[in-house]
Amino acid sequence: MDRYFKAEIKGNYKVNPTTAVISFSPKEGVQLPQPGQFYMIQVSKGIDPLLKRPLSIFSIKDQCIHLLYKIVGRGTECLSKLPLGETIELIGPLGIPYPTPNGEFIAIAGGTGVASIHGLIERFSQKAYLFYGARSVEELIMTDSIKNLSYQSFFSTDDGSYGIKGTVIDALDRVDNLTMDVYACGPHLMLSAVINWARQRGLRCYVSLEEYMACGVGACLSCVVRTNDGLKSVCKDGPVFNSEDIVW
Amino acid sequence: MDRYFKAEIKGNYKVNPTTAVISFSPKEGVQLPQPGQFYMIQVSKGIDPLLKRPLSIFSIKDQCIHLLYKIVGRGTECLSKLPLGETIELIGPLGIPYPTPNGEFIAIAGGTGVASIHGLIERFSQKAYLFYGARSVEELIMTDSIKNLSYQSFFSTDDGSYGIKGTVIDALDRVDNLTMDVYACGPHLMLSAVINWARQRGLRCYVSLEEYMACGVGACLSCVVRTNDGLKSVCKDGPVFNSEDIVW
Amino acid sequence: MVNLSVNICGITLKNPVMTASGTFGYGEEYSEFVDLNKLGAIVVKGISLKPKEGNPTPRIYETPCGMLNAIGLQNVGVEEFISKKLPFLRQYDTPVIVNFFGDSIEEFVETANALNNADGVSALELNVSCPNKAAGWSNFGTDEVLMSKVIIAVRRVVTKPLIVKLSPNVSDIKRMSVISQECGADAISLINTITGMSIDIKKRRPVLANNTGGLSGPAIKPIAVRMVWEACQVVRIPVIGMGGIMTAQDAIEFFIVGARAVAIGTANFVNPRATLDVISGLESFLINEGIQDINSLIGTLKLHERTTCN
Amino acid sequence: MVNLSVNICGITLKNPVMTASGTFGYGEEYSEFVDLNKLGAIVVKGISLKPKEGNPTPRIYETPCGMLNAIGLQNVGVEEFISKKLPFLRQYDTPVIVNFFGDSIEEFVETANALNNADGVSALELNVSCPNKAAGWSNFGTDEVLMSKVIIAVRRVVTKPLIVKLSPNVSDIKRMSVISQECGADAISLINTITGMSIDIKKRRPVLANNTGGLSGPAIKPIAVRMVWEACQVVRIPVIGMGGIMTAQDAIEFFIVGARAVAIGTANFVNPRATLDVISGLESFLINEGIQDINSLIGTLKLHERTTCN
Ligand SMILES: Cc1cc2nc3c(=O)[nH]c(=O)nc-3n(C[C@H](O)[C@H](O)[C@H](O)COP(=O)(O)OP(=O)(O)OC[C@H]3O[C@@H](n4cnc5c(N)ncnc54)[C@H](O)[C@@H]3O)c2cc1C
Ligand SMILES: Cc1cc2nc3c(=O)[nH]c(=O)nc-3n(C[C@H](O)[C@H](O)[C@H](O)COP(=O)(O)OP(=O)(O)OC[C@H]3O[C@@H](n4cnc5c(N)ncnc54)[C@H](O)[C@@H]3O)c2cc1C
Ligand SMILES: Cc1cc2nc3c(=O)[nH]c(=O)nc-3n(C[C@H](O)[C@H](O)[C@H](O)COP(=O)(O)O)c2cc1C
Ligand SMILES: Cc1cc2nc3c(=O)[nH]c(=O)nc-3n(C[C@H](O)[C@H](O)[C@H](O)COP(=O)(O)O)c2cc1C
Ligand code: FES
Ligand code: FES
Repeated sequence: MDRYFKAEIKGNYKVNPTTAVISFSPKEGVQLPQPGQFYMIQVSKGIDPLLKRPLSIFSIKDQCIHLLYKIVGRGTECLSKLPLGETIELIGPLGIPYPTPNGEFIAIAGGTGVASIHGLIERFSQKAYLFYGARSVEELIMTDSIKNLSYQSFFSTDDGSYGIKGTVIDALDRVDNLTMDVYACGPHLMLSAVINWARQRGLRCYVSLEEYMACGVGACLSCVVRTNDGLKSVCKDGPVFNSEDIVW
Repeated sequence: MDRYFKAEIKGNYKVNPTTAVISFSPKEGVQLPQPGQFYMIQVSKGIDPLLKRPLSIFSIKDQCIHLLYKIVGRGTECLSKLPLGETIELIGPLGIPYPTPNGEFIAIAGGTGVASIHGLIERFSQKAYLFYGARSVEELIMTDSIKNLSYQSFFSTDDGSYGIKGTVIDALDRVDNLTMDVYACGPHLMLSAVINWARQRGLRCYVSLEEYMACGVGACLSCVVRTNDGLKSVCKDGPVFNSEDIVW
Repeated sequence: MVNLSVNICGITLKNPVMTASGTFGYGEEYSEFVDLNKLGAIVVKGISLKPKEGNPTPRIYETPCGMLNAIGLQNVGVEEFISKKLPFLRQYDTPVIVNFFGDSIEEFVETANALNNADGVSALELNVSCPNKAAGWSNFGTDEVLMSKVIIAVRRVVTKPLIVKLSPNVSDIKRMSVISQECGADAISLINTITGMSIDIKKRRPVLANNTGGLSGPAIKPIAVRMVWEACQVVRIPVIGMGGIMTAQDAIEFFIVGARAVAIGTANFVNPRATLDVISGLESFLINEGIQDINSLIGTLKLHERTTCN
Repeated sequence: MVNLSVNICGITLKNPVMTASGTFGYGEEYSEFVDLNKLGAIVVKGISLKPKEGNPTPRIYETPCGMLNAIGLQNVGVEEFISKKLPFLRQYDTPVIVNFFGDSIEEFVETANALNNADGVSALELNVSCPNKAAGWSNFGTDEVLMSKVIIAVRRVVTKPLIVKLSPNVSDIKRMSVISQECGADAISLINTITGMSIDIKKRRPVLANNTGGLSGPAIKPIAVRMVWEACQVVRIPVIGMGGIMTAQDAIEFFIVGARAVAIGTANFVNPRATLDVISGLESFLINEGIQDINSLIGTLKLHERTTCN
């Protein structure tokens, strides 16, 4: 098992003006990633930016691993400029994946949280009731292919430019008989609301968290979150947690 | 006059494994460079490496300015990886050019000093007696086209792998009746020898110097050389000096 | 239109963006690239009583996201500065601040006196912090007693605004800031370069002929922001912040922690118009954020409450 | 074959490359990437008497060629360290050096005592220099008197080799080095991180929840090389150098200025095998330069004579 490796960039294309997908082949013999896991990916060939960036498994298809990323700062900006054929370093797959759904499940994605959720519904396609929310239609990606992946899908935007006007919670509230396990990835505020929503209904809820990361392997202690069992590393003990374990 | 400008890279090709030529169009309305002048050229799109690098005018041809550079460190390494079409910043043309030769002249190039000397003989072609020395044939560039540019050309290599075995001084000593002005660019030791050689024969001698540079415009005082008239900036008062003015 | 004008110890600046001493020559060198009338102030290369030749070359070396310099304070001396360099600067409607230093307290005082009497000098910046001089000298900036003595001595002869430029090579920048204020500084500026060294591993020699040099550029920005923030917490006098500023965004960090003005140093070498780019970027930022006046951005840092568990 | 082995206060290291405390966890975290038997020594995360939770997040932030961290010394406490972490490390034939700290001199001493008695601990590294604790605490590393007191107190109970890890946030690293030696340190290590700050200009808040943090990475390398050089000039005890080492070339700078060993910190995050890459790069360098023994590279710096003109 060799989770620190070099890979050639096989694709690095924008899916909208601020979001791109980067693709590479997994190394032979290396553990294949599971939905919910992530890679630490090199973003520049030099020493600035220095640290690798954490990106979730978006898709495993055509013998390639695909990571979807939003261009939000210096690191992702650099990443978006790396040409095809360039060789970059990766560490991964890292972290605890989503537990395998037993039967149908509710998948909730907010913003770029869709990257991780996409990895999940791609694997357990046709069992997912997807709720995918964003600020506006411009920030929703690949709605058609995502629709095809899931059994049912419900979109929401804050401004009503696509799907329901409102949050994913508003969308959830409109659907009856949602009594399956919940899987969610998105911004902190959304996750809090989702956890609340699930708790009220007595549903099991798994959430994928984000914290600033340096090492990705549990060594630097930069990415901690408080749990009932003390502080845990999001990179190693997560990023997926049972919502009941988290103390926010 | 606008000597700080952006230009698109029109060419960036290796002429041998450790030497490349980068090309760009001069900005409209900007002063055209003279042989002996140089540009401060951006080598990376980020902030590391930070400083621009000084490179001499190698050639002005096909509406383009060409700079020849040897890949010796972090900066020139980055430069060699910039793709065509990329826009980079330049400051220049900077510094005092070679004085216009009155009649025939002796042009002496050592190592990458050929960049600056090439700019000179290209402009005053057929008047140049060129002496071009390097460690070995692998380090000599474009010997054929350089031969064609000059009236006569004499090559020397330390190991005898091309031209005479020995230094440019050895080559100079083999030719009779060299009584013209001398123009030289190359490593410190070679320039010292050339200055000595010219002095013994009472020949006027212009040398182009190198010092580590930050600003290129005389502001930071990093590139000084001692002259009879006190310290001078190589970037602003040079890089070309009359050898009799320099106190080494 | 937003207001960019700030007041530093009685001098009104059109905007809070200056040049950092030693990185903008005597102004003239960059006048082709920058309309000097557009600058908040021009701070010129450090001046001494007699002309100085400085250190041997190499005087600079590039390091990760920064550079080392050991120019060694080469300058034309105060007499030639006043007769040859100042007349050019007087043409402009921009305050000129003269950075100066000496090898002894007497030299500091004599130079200060000459500059204080010179027409066209708006303020003096006392440089106690250049780390490139022979042993002992740099103590002016790191030894509290020596620093106090030189500030007090200079203050006695200087009627113009006096800015003290602090060294970052100290354990306690707050203390040095307070001492400067107590000894009579009208403002403080920081940070100067941080002493560093790089080695040519083939030759086993320092890359700089002076062995050590001062580190500047983006690499030091987090240290500079921290020190400026610390200084702003303890002094009443204005603080001029610098260290690694490349963009308006960088400058804004300094304003937020409390700097009344900023200076652009190494960035000038990379982009001769860096000062102007910072000024226009600052203006856009204020407009976008709906801030009318730069003065209402200054010192608006909200700290996180310390919630360390144990 | 060249000799890479060095001796640090009685401990023989296979090679002079260690991990820097806090950047390699308790060793286990990187054991998948690095054969721990190949390392010169493993220096573990700073340990305190009781478990610590450290600071709120965000605890790290990237800066130009570097990073700020304010982990706040989260650790499992000395008891759990000995019972749960040490057994894993004992499997390896590599010296384990334990970095430790306390909130009071008593805590320093008690922790030192427990570690001194623990089987499988080769040496102790006294951390007086972490800048992330509440005001007052950091004085252990910057106040000479406090630092002397803690070293002397710890020395009294420690029979194993004692390394003192110095803070770079001081005016005079030579003085702190000499004091450490005089107070009984068997070796010193430097530099720890330099206190820095970055601001989120939209929120007008520090990016780190702890407001300030420690700067590490390539950005600080020239400062680290200078300080290690200064320290090596004044002490007889071995010096362990660190700060911004990414490659063997970087490490060699530290050896040339006099470091007997080096530690790799931030580089581990970027390249989990950075330590091994430095070791093999070091070996190649020695072979290429025709040096038989790393010990004949150490301290071979040739300074430039100072030829400043005036
Ligand atoms: C486990 C995990 C999985 C992630 N998966 C994805 C994904 O699939 N797609 C995607 O677009 N984004 C994902 N993110 C967020 C992504 O890592 C950040 O957007 C990215 O690191 C920003 O880097 P930057 O340099 O462009 O931004 P800057 O803001 O310039 O970054 C500065 C520093 O902050 C860190 N940082 C900034 N934002 C975040 C963040 N949200 N989380 C962690 N560190 C951050 C960066 O790593 C860097 O060290 C994930 C984060 C985590 C922790
Ligand atoms: C006026 C002038 C004209 C030049 N013209 C040419 C040319 O046409 N072709 C060419 O190949 N080279 C030329 N050089 C040398 C060229 O600038 C350096 O080789 C280049 O800067 C090295 O950069 P680096 O980052 O690759 O090397 P590094 O050694 O990694 O550079 C580190 C630092 O040292 C500086 N530096 C290193 N070597 C030199 C040097 N010889 N002169 C000045 N600064 C140096 C760099 O600018 C940088 O700041 C010229 C130098 C000067 C001063
Ligand atoms: C080449 C160079 C020369 C400098 N000369 C002086 C000087 O003469 N006097 C002074 O007070 N500071 C001098 N400095 C320090 C700068 O004014 C500034 O304080 C420092 O470089 C940090 O800012 P920066 O990172 O923006 O460059 C010099 C800096 C550089 C890089
Ligand atoms: C995330 C992180 C945690 C650290 N924790 C400790 C620590 O617990 N004890 C200590 O003495 N130093 C600690 N350090 C400092 C490092 O050991 C080292 O001295 C410093 O980072 C400089 O080296 P570098 O630039 O190679 O990282 C830490 C550094 C980082 C980046
Ligand atoms: S990123 Fe280092 S512990 Fe999680
Ligand atoms: S490079 Fe700045 S003065 Fe010559």
